[in-house]
Amino acid sequence: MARATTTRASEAADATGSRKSDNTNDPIAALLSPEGALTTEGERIAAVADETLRDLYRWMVISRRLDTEGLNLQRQGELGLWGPYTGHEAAQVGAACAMASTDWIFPYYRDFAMAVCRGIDPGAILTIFRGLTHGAWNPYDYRFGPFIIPVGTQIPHAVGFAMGCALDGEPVATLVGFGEGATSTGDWHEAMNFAGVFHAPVVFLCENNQWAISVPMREQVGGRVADRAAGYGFPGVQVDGADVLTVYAVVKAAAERARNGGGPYLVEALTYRVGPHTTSDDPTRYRTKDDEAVWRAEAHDPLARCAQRLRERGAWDDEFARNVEAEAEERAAVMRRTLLAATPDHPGAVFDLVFANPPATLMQEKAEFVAALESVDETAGTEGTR
Amino acid sequence: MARATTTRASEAADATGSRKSDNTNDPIAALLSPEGALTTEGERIAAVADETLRDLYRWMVISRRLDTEGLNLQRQGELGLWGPYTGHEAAQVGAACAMASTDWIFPYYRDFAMAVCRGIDPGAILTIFRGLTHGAWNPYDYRFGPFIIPVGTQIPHAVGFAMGCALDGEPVATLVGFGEGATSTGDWHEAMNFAGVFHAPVVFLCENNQWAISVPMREQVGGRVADRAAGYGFPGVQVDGADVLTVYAVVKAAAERARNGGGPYLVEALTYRVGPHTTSDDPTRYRTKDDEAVWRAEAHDPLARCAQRLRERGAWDDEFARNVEAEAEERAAVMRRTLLAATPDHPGAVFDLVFANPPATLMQEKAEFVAALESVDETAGTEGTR
Amino acid sequence: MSATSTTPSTATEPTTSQGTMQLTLGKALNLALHDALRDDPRALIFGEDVGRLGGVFRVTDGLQQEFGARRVFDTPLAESTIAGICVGLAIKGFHPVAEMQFDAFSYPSFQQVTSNLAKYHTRTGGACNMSVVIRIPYGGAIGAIEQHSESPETYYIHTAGLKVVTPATPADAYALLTAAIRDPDPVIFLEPKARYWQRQDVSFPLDPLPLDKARIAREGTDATLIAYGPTVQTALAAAETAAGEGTSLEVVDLRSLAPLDMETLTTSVRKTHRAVVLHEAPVFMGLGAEIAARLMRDLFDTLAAPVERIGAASTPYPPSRVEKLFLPDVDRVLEAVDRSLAY
Amino acid sequence: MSATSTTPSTATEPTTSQGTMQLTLGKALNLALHDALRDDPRALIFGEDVGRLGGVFRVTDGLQQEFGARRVFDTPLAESTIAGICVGLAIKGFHPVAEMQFDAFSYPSFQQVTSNLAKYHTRTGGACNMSVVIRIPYGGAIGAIEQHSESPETYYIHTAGLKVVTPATPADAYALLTAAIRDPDPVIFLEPKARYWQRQDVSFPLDPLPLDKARIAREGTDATLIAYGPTVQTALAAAETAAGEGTSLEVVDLRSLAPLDMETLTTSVRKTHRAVVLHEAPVFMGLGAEIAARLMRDLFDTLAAPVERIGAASTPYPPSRVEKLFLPDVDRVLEAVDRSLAY
Ligand SMILES: Cc1ncc(C[n+]2csc(CCOP(=O)(O)OP(=O)(O)O)c2C)c(N)n1
Ligand SMILES: Cc1ncc(C[n+]2csc(CCOP(=O)(O)OP(=O)(O)O)c2C)c(N)n1
Ligand SMILES: [Mg+2]
Ligand SMILES: [Mg+2]
Repeated sequence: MARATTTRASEAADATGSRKSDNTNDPIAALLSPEGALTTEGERIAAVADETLRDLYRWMVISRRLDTEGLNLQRQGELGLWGPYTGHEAAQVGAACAMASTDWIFPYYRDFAMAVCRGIDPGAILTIFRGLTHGAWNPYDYRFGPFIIPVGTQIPHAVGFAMGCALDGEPVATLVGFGEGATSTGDWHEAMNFAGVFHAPVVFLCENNQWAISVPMREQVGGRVADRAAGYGFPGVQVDGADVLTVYAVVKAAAERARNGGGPYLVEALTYRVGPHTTSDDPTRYRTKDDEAVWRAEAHDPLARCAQRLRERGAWDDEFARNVEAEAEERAAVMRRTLLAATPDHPGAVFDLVFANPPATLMQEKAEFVAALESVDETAGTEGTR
Repeated sequence: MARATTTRASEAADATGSRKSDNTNDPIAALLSPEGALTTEGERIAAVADETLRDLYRWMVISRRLDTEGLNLQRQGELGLWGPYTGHEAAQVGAACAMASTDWIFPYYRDFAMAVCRGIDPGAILTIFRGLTHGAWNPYDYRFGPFIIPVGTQIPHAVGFAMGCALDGEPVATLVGFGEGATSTGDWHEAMNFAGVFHAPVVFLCENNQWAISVPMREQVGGRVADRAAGYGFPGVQVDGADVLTVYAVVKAAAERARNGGGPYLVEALTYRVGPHTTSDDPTRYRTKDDEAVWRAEAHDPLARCAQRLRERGAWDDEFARNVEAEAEERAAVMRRTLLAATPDHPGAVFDLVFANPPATLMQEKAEFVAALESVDETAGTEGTR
Repeated sequence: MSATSTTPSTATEPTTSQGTMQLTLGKALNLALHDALRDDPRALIFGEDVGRLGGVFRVTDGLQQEFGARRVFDTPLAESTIAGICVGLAIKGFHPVAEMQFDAFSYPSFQQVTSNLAKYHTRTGGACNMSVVIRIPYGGAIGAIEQHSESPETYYIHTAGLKVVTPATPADAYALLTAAIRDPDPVIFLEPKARYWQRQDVSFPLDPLPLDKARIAREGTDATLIAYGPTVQTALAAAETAAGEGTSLEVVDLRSLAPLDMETLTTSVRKTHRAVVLHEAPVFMGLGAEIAARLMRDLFDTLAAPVERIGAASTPYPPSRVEKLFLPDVDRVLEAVDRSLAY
Repeated sequence: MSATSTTPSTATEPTTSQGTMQLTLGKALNLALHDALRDDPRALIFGEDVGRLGGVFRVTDGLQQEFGARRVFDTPLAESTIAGICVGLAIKGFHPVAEMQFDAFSYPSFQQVTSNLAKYHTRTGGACNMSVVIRIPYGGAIGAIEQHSESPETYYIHTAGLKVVTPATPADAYALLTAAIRDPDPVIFLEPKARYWQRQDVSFPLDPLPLDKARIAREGTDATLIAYGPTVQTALAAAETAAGEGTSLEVVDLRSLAPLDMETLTTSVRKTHRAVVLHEAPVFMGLGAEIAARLMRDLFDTLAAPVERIGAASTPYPPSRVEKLFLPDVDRVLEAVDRSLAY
């Protein structure tokens, strides 16, 4: 967006005589049915090619397979922790693929499929969950920020980055992912308000999977997430987060809008966390198999939903499906191999990463640390540790 | 309210088949014109007696006079700081008087008039601004919390207190005051959401005076404050904050609603900070006299507006006005006398106030502190400090 | 993302404290909470996932079932307001016991804790007691991802108006938490999460402990190891090894981090002339600094060697595969003792 | 509520740095910001009231007028996100200089600073530089109401990943702030607000200072006073008084609080054998603790007396009418020196 950030959203609104923003005139909302799915007319306007939809399907199948592999690896003791994202494929793949390659994405910890769509090596990402590193990729290489653990805190980063893009006059949109639990944090609100005030080119993507560990959505969110955007002076929609086409079309339009100086946009993708919060979690303590069954059904399964759409378009064939499965299988195997082949950095690297311009005292501390390690190693060579 | 807090607002909403809350069916909003003033019909329904309105006027005149006296005292060097609230009289007096005496109020630092309406000795309050103490009244004596300086942080206190009232099954409403700047803080949002989720009996009063020190409302608030309530599942209204009758009627109805288990309510009172942020501030650096003139005009002056309403009702007479002026004058004089007569606590009291159950080490520290002071005093008596 | 690896199995364990029971530290905390809810109608427990789930470490396991969702409830994901409602509920006369899910997730509540919770008693002229307990699982060595292994004690103990304690054993866990809940002042209760599964026989009834007293965990004569929370066990193991080598180490378990029980410390070091402080927090501005400074002040002529400090480096907490290299362990303790003895 | 009593008058002062100028510390900071905006197109300044108003202490006075509202702008009242956008803007290659209006109002940003700003370089394998300066006016003695007089340095210096500096003179204010803005890492820049009006002749051009070095503010032989920020002037005044009484005190101005320049400190104390640390923060877990512990370690046999520490009591900051009694002053310093010399 080539606008100055100092064009405040609210000034713009003032100029048109109205401060209150709502969705009435939002062309993106107009693409959707009351249930938040693309209407036939919406689908026509969005004009997503069959090839694109097949590619979205392909990424979702790959993502699902990698998720299963992550779970396997954790069960086999190769990972300390795994946070399954099955159920989120449409939201993550749809959103990540909708962003232009020049756009940026700031993910939250569960956005593994987004990272994969962005081309980050899944085996490398897993080194984080193996405890080898805190940061497995260079954000500039993929225009993809690091996974952020403290819930909600990546949202101000995304808004700041987007403000920077606007300042630089670059037509770049920034997407930020977060769960519905994150909407309860102060940072979420502050960042939404900054985005409204500074008219920042950000797309907020709430992956509302209805659970924050054991806390259900109704005990987490007073009101409805999508409704909150209006209070910040920009539009928000709730979409069917199991329909990759809808997510893709809406996020693509929102990103375009942001790039063109239209300001922020909130997309709440209603999905479901089909698995446990992480492998440390035990959902039987707080929800029933019946609860889960509803959301495991085909009607809510992103892959089944997309296959259905492809069939309806006549863009489905069995060979395509087989190829996609085979590719997913191959990628899972590569991911496993990459992970298991990853060697840890020298522990002394911990010191090197703290600063770009480390003070001498820290390098001194490193030297002492390394010397102590080496003396232990020597001792260990002869008589074992004391 | 005798309801359990565990009746979550959203569960209740689920039961009625709708999660989205808006003002369409809000009987309080129905009392107001589009500009946020009580309509004639609204005035009839609110049924505020002439005597009550006269009393509101009386408190506003007193408040205005005390504000002037605070400013004088600061200029004369008797106070370190003064934060004028002229322009806020209708919001503060209207809201404070609308709350039942059994209700609680959690103020922000500018809510001096509320404190006065609650019966707190104004001269005692001033000892805070003279630097004699951090806390000048017992909150239990007045059901009135301390002034809170870190912006927005009193809002979670109010929500917690209200949750406690609900847990205890007491029909008590809690009012919390804050500026529009406070709505930008994370705490404001988190507390609004808690109130929505726990259906807490709180009335949120935003005294939107259009400035946060030098930052104007349009650079502070993306969207509109009152519109945000809907996103938390409860109603909000913007009211004409210069009209004490409107504020009184709306807050009274909102408090009643809360006491009856209706849950939280947001009132945004549009007012103006006629003076500087504090006596340290210099508004000429960021707004013009013309800006101010609009809001200094009778149309926005709470006292003039109330006098006008009284005249319209035939409830105004000159003797009443004279008596009120005289009372205000007398109270200002008493406030000054009380302040100037206030003696500081022994500095050692600082140690006594930290804990209800102080550890021995702290009392030991106090003893050393007091001993050191005394030895200095003795030295001072003979030869002055070194 | 929560990184609770194995969770202490509590299903088959008793739900009430009586007689002598073998308890994990996590279970002892659970019983203390249970007994507080039973004995004190004003006690409340809340936080993220403390209800149905019973907490990611199961410390609140079964409490919502037994005492109901009015007294034990989940909150939205908002630590600042979790601390904020503690203030409001305390004013209303409740005794809130709030949980921060992990150490680093207490940071969003920093303003509420520092500027309000710690100062509200002063700000109300002593009228409002802040009878609040904030429970924080802390420390590393659990193989977790970022932000789940921090030792935030410095931030809290430097803040006047807070009492800060941490138990090292199941019995202390019960007795200190009971005392913290009964105390009229705000207590930051740091739980050594890597020790949740540590077991001990505990006999009930068990009196609450004072909130400002250390204990001698092992007697010795040659040097004093000063530890707290997760490092007490490390210190005891080091003392055991040293004993085999003919060195007699005394171990002090601080229990209270703010205030410090200097009497116990100086009595010990007056006897041993040497001290080693160990904690997981960074050495730089860790509690070892304060202890060293005070021992120097109080025992300048008695100390035979500088107080040794063992703690983390001046780096963010490292990835879990190498965390052991950054944590205090028996070898590092014994090397420090050697340095001290050789001084 | 802001408590800026008198504000440094800058209207008639020059707006650009050249030749020799008599400057207040506040004006020197203003010039450093001015020159950074002029010389570095990526520098940005933002915070509450830094634009039209020029900051409640006028440190950003005139900058928005000169450099425009794109580079110098006001934000909503939300410190957590002020720090949060610093991270995002730094990733985008900007050099944000953010202001927290007062010490205690930096606490809402604690999570962003501790868990993100300080760890982002590590978390991105060194790819993302956090070239961010967070300016925080700190310290007391300005007659303010609650929350406007805190000394939060312990919280920041204990957090690995941050550099923390504080100037004591106008020249240092300019040179340290310039260095902080040019540094690729996050710097917490603590401004001694009670000294904003202190004047000094400053000659330009002035080179940036290293961010990790202390300076000898006055040479002496009998004891070393270790001070920083607001207490340097107190230390110098004490040294002056002591000189009149025949005692020669050396004064070290730390400039950098993290890391500590131990070389300068040990060189000084090796000469004087005695040290007194003074700061406004509470003694308990104040920087004096770390300094004392390190001096003991490095100079155990050289120290002739325990390191003396002067700082605040273990209470919230007192009401302003009595604040002087709680702050380090010449008398307390000299008493500490006497104790040290008499030891
Ligand atoms: C500030 C903070 N508090 C608590 C946690 C612990 N925690 C990790 S994930 C999580 C739930 C998040 O739920 P949501 O935002 O809905 O995302 P989801 O995990 O469901 O995808 C919690 C409480 C955390 N990481 N950060
Ligand atoms: C957390 C925090 N940040 C900054 C400040 C400094 N400050 C005091 S009042 C104020 C403006 C508040 O504006 P608003 O909430 O609109 O209330 P008003 O003063 O206009 O009544 C600011 C920035 C503060 N007290 N607390
Ligand atoms: Mg979720
Ligand atoms: Mg305001």
